[in-house]
Amino acid sequence: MNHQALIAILLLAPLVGFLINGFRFRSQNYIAAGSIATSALIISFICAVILFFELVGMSPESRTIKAEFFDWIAVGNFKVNAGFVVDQISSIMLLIITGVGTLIHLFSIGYMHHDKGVTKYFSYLNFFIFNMLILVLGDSLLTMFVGWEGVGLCSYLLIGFWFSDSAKAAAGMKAFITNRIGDAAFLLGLFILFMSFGTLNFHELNALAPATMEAGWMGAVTLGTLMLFIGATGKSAQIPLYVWLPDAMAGPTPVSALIHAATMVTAGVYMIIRLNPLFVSAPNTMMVIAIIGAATAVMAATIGLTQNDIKKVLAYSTVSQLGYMFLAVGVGAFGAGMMHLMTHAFFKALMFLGAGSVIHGMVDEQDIRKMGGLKKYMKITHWTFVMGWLAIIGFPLFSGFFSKDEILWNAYSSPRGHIGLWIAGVVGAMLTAFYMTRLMALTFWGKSRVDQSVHPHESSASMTIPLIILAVLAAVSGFVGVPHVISEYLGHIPNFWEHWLEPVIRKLPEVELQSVTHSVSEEWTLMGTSVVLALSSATAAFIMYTKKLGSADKVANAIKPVYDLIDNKYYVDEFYFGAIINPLIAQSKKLWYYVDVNFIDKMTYAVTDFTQNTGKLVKTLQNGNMQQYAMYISLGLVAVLSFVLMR
Amino acid sequence: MSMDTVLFWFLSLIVIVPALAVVLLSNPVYSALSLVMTMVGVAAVFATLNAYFLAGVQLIVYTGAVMVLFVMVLMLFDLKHDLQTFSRGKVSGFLKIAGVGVMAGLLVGAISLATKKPSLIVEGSPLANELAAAAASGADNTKILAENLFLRNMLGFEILGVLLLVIAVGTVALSRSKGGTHARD
Amino acid sequence: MPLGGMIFITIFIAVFGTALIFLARAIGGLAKRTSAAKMEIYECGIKETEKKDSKISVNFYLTAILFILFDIEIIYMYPWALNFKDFLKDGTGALVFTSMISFMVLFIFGLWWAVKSKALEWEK
Amino acid sequence: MQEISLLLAVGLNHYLILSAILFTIGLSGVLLRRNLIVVMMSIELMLNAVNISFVAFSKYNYNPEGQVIVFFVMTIAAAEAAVGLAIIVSIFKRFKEVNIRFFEHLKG
Amino acid sequence: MGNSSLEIIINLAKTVVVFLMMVQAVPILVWLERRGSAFIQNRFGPNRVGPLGLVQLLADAAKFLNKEDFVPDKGNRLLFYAAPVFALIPAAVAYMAMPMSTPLKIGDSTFLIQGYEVNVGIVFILGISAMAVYTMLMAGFGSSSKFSLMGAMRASAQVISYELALGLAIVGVIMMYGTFNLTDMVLAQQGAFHFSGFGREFSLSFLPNWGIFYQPLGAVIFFAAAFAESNRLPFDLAEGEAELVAGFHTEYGGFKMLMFFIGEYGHMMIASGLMTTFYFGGYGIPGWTIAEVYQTGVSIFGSETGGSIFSSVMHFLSYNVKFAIFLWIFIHVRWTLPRFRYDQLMDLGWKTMLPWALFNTILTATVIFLASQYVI
Repeated sequence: MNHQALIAILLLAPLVGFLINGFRFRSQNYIAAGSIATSALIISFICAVILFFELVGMSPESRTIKAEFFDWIAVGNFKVNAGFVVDQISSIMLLIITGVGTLIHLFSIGYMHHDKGVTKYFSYLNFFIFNMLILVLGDSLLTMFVGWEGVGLCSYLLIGFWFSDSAKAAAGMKAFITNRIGDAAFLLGLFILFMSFGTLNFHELNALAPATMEAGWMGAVTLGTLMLFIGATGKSAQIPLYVWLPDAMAGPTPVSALIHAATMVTAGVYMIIRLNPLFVSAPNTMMVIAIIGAATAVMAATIGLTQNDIKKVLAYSTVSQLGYMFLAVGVGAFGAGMMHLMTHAFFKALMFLGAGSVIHGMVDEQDIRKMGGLKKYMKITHWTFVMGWLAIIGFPLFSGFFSKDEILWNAYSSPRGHIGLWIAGVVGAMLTAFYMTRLMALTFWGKSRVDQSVHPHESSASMTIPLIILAVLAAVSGFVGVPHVISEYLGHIPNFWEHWLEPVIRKLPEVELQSVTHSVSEEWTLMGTSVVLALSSATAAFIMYTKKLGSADKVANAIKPVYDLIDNKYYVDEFYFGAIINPLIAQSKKLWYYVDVNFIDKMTYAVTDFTQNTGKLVKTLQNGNMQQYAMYISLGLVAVLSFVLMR
Repeated sequence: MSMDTVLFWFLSLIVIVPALAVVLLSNPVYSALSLVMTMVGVAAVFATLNAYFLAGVQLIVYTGAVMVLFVMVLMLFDLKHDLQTFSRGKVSGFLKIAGVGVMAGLLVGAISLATKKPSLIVEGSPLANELAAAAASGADNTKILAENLFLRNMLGFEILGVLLLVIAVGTVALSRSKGGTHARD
Repeated sequence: MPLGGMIFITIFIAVFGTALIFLARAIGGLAKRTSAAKMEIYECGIKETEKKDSKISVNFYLTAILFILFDIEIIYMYPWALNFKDFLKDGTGALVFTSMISFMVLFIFGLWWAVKSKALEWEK
Repeated sequence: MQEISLLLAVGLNHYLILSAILFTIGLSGVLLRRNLIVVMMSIELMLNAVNISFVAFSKYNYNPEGQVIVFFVMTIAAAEAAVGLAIIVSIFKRFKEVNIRFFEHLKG
Repeated sequence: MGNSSLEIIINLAKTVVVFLMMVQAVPILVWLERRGSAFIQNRFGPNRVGPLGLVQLLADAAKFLNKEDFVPDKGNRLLFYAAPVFALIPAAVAYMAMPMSTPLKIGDSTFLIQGYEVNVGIVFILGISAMAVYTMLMAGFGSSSKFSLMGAMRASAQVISYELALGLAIVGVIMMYGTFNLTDMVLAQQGAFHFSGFGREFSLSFLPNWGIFYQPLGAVIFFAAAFAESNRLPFDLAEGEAELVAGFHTEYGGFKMLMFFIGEYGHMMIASGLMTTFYFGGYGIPGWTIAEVYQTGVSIFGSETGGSIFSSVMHFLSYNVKFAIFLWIFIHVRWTLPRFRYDQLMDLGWKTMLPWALFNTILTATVIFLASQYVI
């Protein structure tokens, strides 16, 4: 099987799945729809695995597989063709997307079986995967942008899946518009890069990236990368444009799992990693990214504390984990960022699906205050959820611990890192541990607050199997990239992750110049403090929410004003509406009234009236009175005569 | 005051006064008869212009045939006199009269202006003399007229023959039609 | 063309006629006895009841129209007849003769058609 | 002097002015009169005016062509009068109406 | 009209004389008619007043004068009065154009023995006689009675139809003599019958060179049409006593009636005058050309003027003899032929007279054409 065919099959399988389901979207046979969609994913997963092993077989330097299908744009010397590249980075992304995707398709068969639009749901899902694959495999920024847009569209379609409910439809719209704003910035970045480098191909761009660091803010690379980063914030829900993610929970839970945990939100991080040489040569952008990443992590974690909807909590935790990834990328630890992306994909997808099965069991009840003590009823969901919880709070030896710790260490140790960033990271970790434990306590442990009408039950096999697989992955995936410090005690497991990414990631130039090298003991102390702090906040949350339920409220009243601020999500939505959206609408209304109604319409009416009046005027000439005609003739004659005489 | 001048002024009187009567008299029969008078006057004017045959033809064709038809039709209709002889309408009326007035002024102006230009044939030229002699001879210039008519304008002559035939057929068909689809009598 | 004589004699007759009439009027007027019956138009036969609009008989004005058309055709013959012998001498006689004959053919056809189409039919 | 010679010597212009006056009278008749037959008569009047100017030109320019045209004009005028009156009669038979305003109904 | 003022006066006086001559002729004709008809119907006729009833005419005239002048109330007064006056004008004006004798040369001025000499004679006479229709229409419309209107219509329709035939007959004459001028025609009819054609000369000494021998058919048509023109008996349906009472002059009485008679007889005189001029050599004396007459006159009176006087008198006499013969034929026909019914009359006009006249014209044209082209 040559590579071209493999990539083609990989790409076309979800597309075919989408088309088949698309044409029979009215049928409610969820088994058929589900099986078509899932089999399409399985095919592309198999191809991804084959490709991965093909890459492994290659020598490290030339680990790239190219496939060009047709010339898309050929204007002058600017040529973009539908070219796809599989190399170290995109192969990992492929595995995550197709792997997690297949599991989520499997899960959603069970989850969506009672829904009328199930076939439509599966066709959207397949279409989403197809777009994500284009985004990831694209060999130029423009092809990536196609995927970028396609993904935005599918997220809109899937969030607003139950569009009959106006709130859900509004959420879909909100997601789409915020993404579009981000995309606009992305496009500007594209133009700037094209203007300065003349090409959009990743390989060429990375090669052209200037070796010297760009000092000022107005440089081409800095501006371009900054714009790209703003596009990334839109897609990956960072500080300015994150507002759409919490509302995106309006969509079905598997959708949130797939799109808002594993794949779409990571697109921004993937883009930065893909263009890391370019970002490296723009230190100021890196600094901005790091700061925003850290800020988002802390801010989202605080909001997570006060949320009562199980999916909202997970949504804010996603935002904060993405903050961590951007923090890693901001300080130059592209490998750590990539690793956290992978581990996060696993345990967050796991938790979302777990929440999905909880909601499924609780007959669409999402408020954690009405849950509790589900441990007894949903054994598998509970234990898989526990795995996810341990991973996310960074319990040692679990995947979350390795990737998060790596990020924190780099935040401190990297030449572009800073102690402040490390402190923010640790605070974020503490908060994450607290609200995750709160979630666990309120839903699974503690007294059952479920009202009589609902009697929760364990989900069917098709939903639990994916949970189990993901739980295993969440637990084990950390060992792929064990930091050197720990690996000595664990029998020298080689850090596969670094070797794998090493040829693609560009080292920070400052590393060579740097005089100070951090000692191993330093690393241990930092690691120790972060773990201890995280575990202590977890136990505190455990105690507050299982033993003494009332204590949470007491604390809330103690810091009333702060609590209200956080509870209302810092009034960001209200601010946006007040400051930007409403004035915009008001202005457009005014414009409509003055320009359209009064000016343009008036002009058109003027023209029509003119013709009508002249018509009426001329009509009187034709009244059949012969003598009048004779008169006109004679007047004409008189005119001609006088003209001739006067001349 | 040679004979011709007196004759011209008298004849122009005979032509113009009945012409005005044609337009002004309210009883159409009277205007028809005054038109006959005008035709006779015009025939006399032709005579003063040495076009004797034309004067005769004018008398026969116009006075003898066309006006008879007019008078006969008028008498057949037994129209005593019109209720409104002139078409009403203040503005259009004024416009018409103004138009006609200005027309008359312009025409007379044009003609008087024309005197400035030399006549087509220079007075003294041999051609003028020869033609003048022929004209002055008082010989009936019908010969020249006939020659011109039959030799040079043969086509016109034949077409007119056809025209007269066509009109004969047309008018007979027209008059014999029952006056449209639902004539009363 | 002795216009002078003509005009003089017409005026003379007009004056002479009107003088006679007024003379007769003056003399005859003495025995004027008017009565309604006498003043009425001389009628005989049945007293006319209501004034039925006179049936406009087509024939009269149709005859007049046909007369005009044929009269003009005759007028065209006059100059031809006048110079026919001279044309013959000039040698163009044949051409003129044929053209007039064709003209006459049209005349005859017109006449024939008028007669055949009963345009000149008078009620018995 | 100029005035007397104007009175005495009868030139081409006198005839042209005579025909112009006749033409104008005819035109005013066409424009002003309501009875269609009188309009037809005024048209005849205009045609006669034209004939006078033709003959005058033919005499003063010694060109017999003028008289031939007058010949033709007469024929056409007679033909036109015949057809016109035939139409008027057929309309009068049908509608008992000779007034020119009536013909506005024929506007269609 | 002559150059000196004396001549002008004489000429004008001459027109008046001719007019009066015409007017005087009417009573004579009336007398002749009444006597003639009586003679035909084997009765006496007016013989009481004066010798042979000649004064009868004066008595009639006086009677007409004191007849009541009557105008129908609904009638159109102006037209009613204008009609009789207008009846005279065309007859008189046309009659004057006919040459009655050779011109009289006294001293240096010559006088024409006729009203005035029109160089397009025939066309002029035709034109003027065409005006006669208006008197009938005016009279008919003036008296505004349906009978007189119908009478006028019929009379004018009849006159019109026969004018066509008249016109065509005249075409033949014009073709023969190649001129419109009546005097030229008379001069052309001098001497013995001679005709050149087909390359040879034909001549018959015993026949005068009159038009009748060249145009016999034309003459007959012309004469018949002339009857219709003047509404003489066979065609006098217009005032056919029986049917339409008195036609268009029903309402007329007294002197106005007399004028109509004058008009009617005027037309009769024109017709007979034209007949003599076209077909019977006008004032020419058969076998005695004008030049010879003039020579004999000179020889008798010795002077030029005497000769011209003699010739004009002699030709005047010959003209009047022919003229009287035709007038008698008019009267004679009136009392012998029955009247035509109207449709017969019109059919005759359109369906027989006109075609025959056309045939006659074509015949003359072809004969003349062949005569000049081929040599037999």
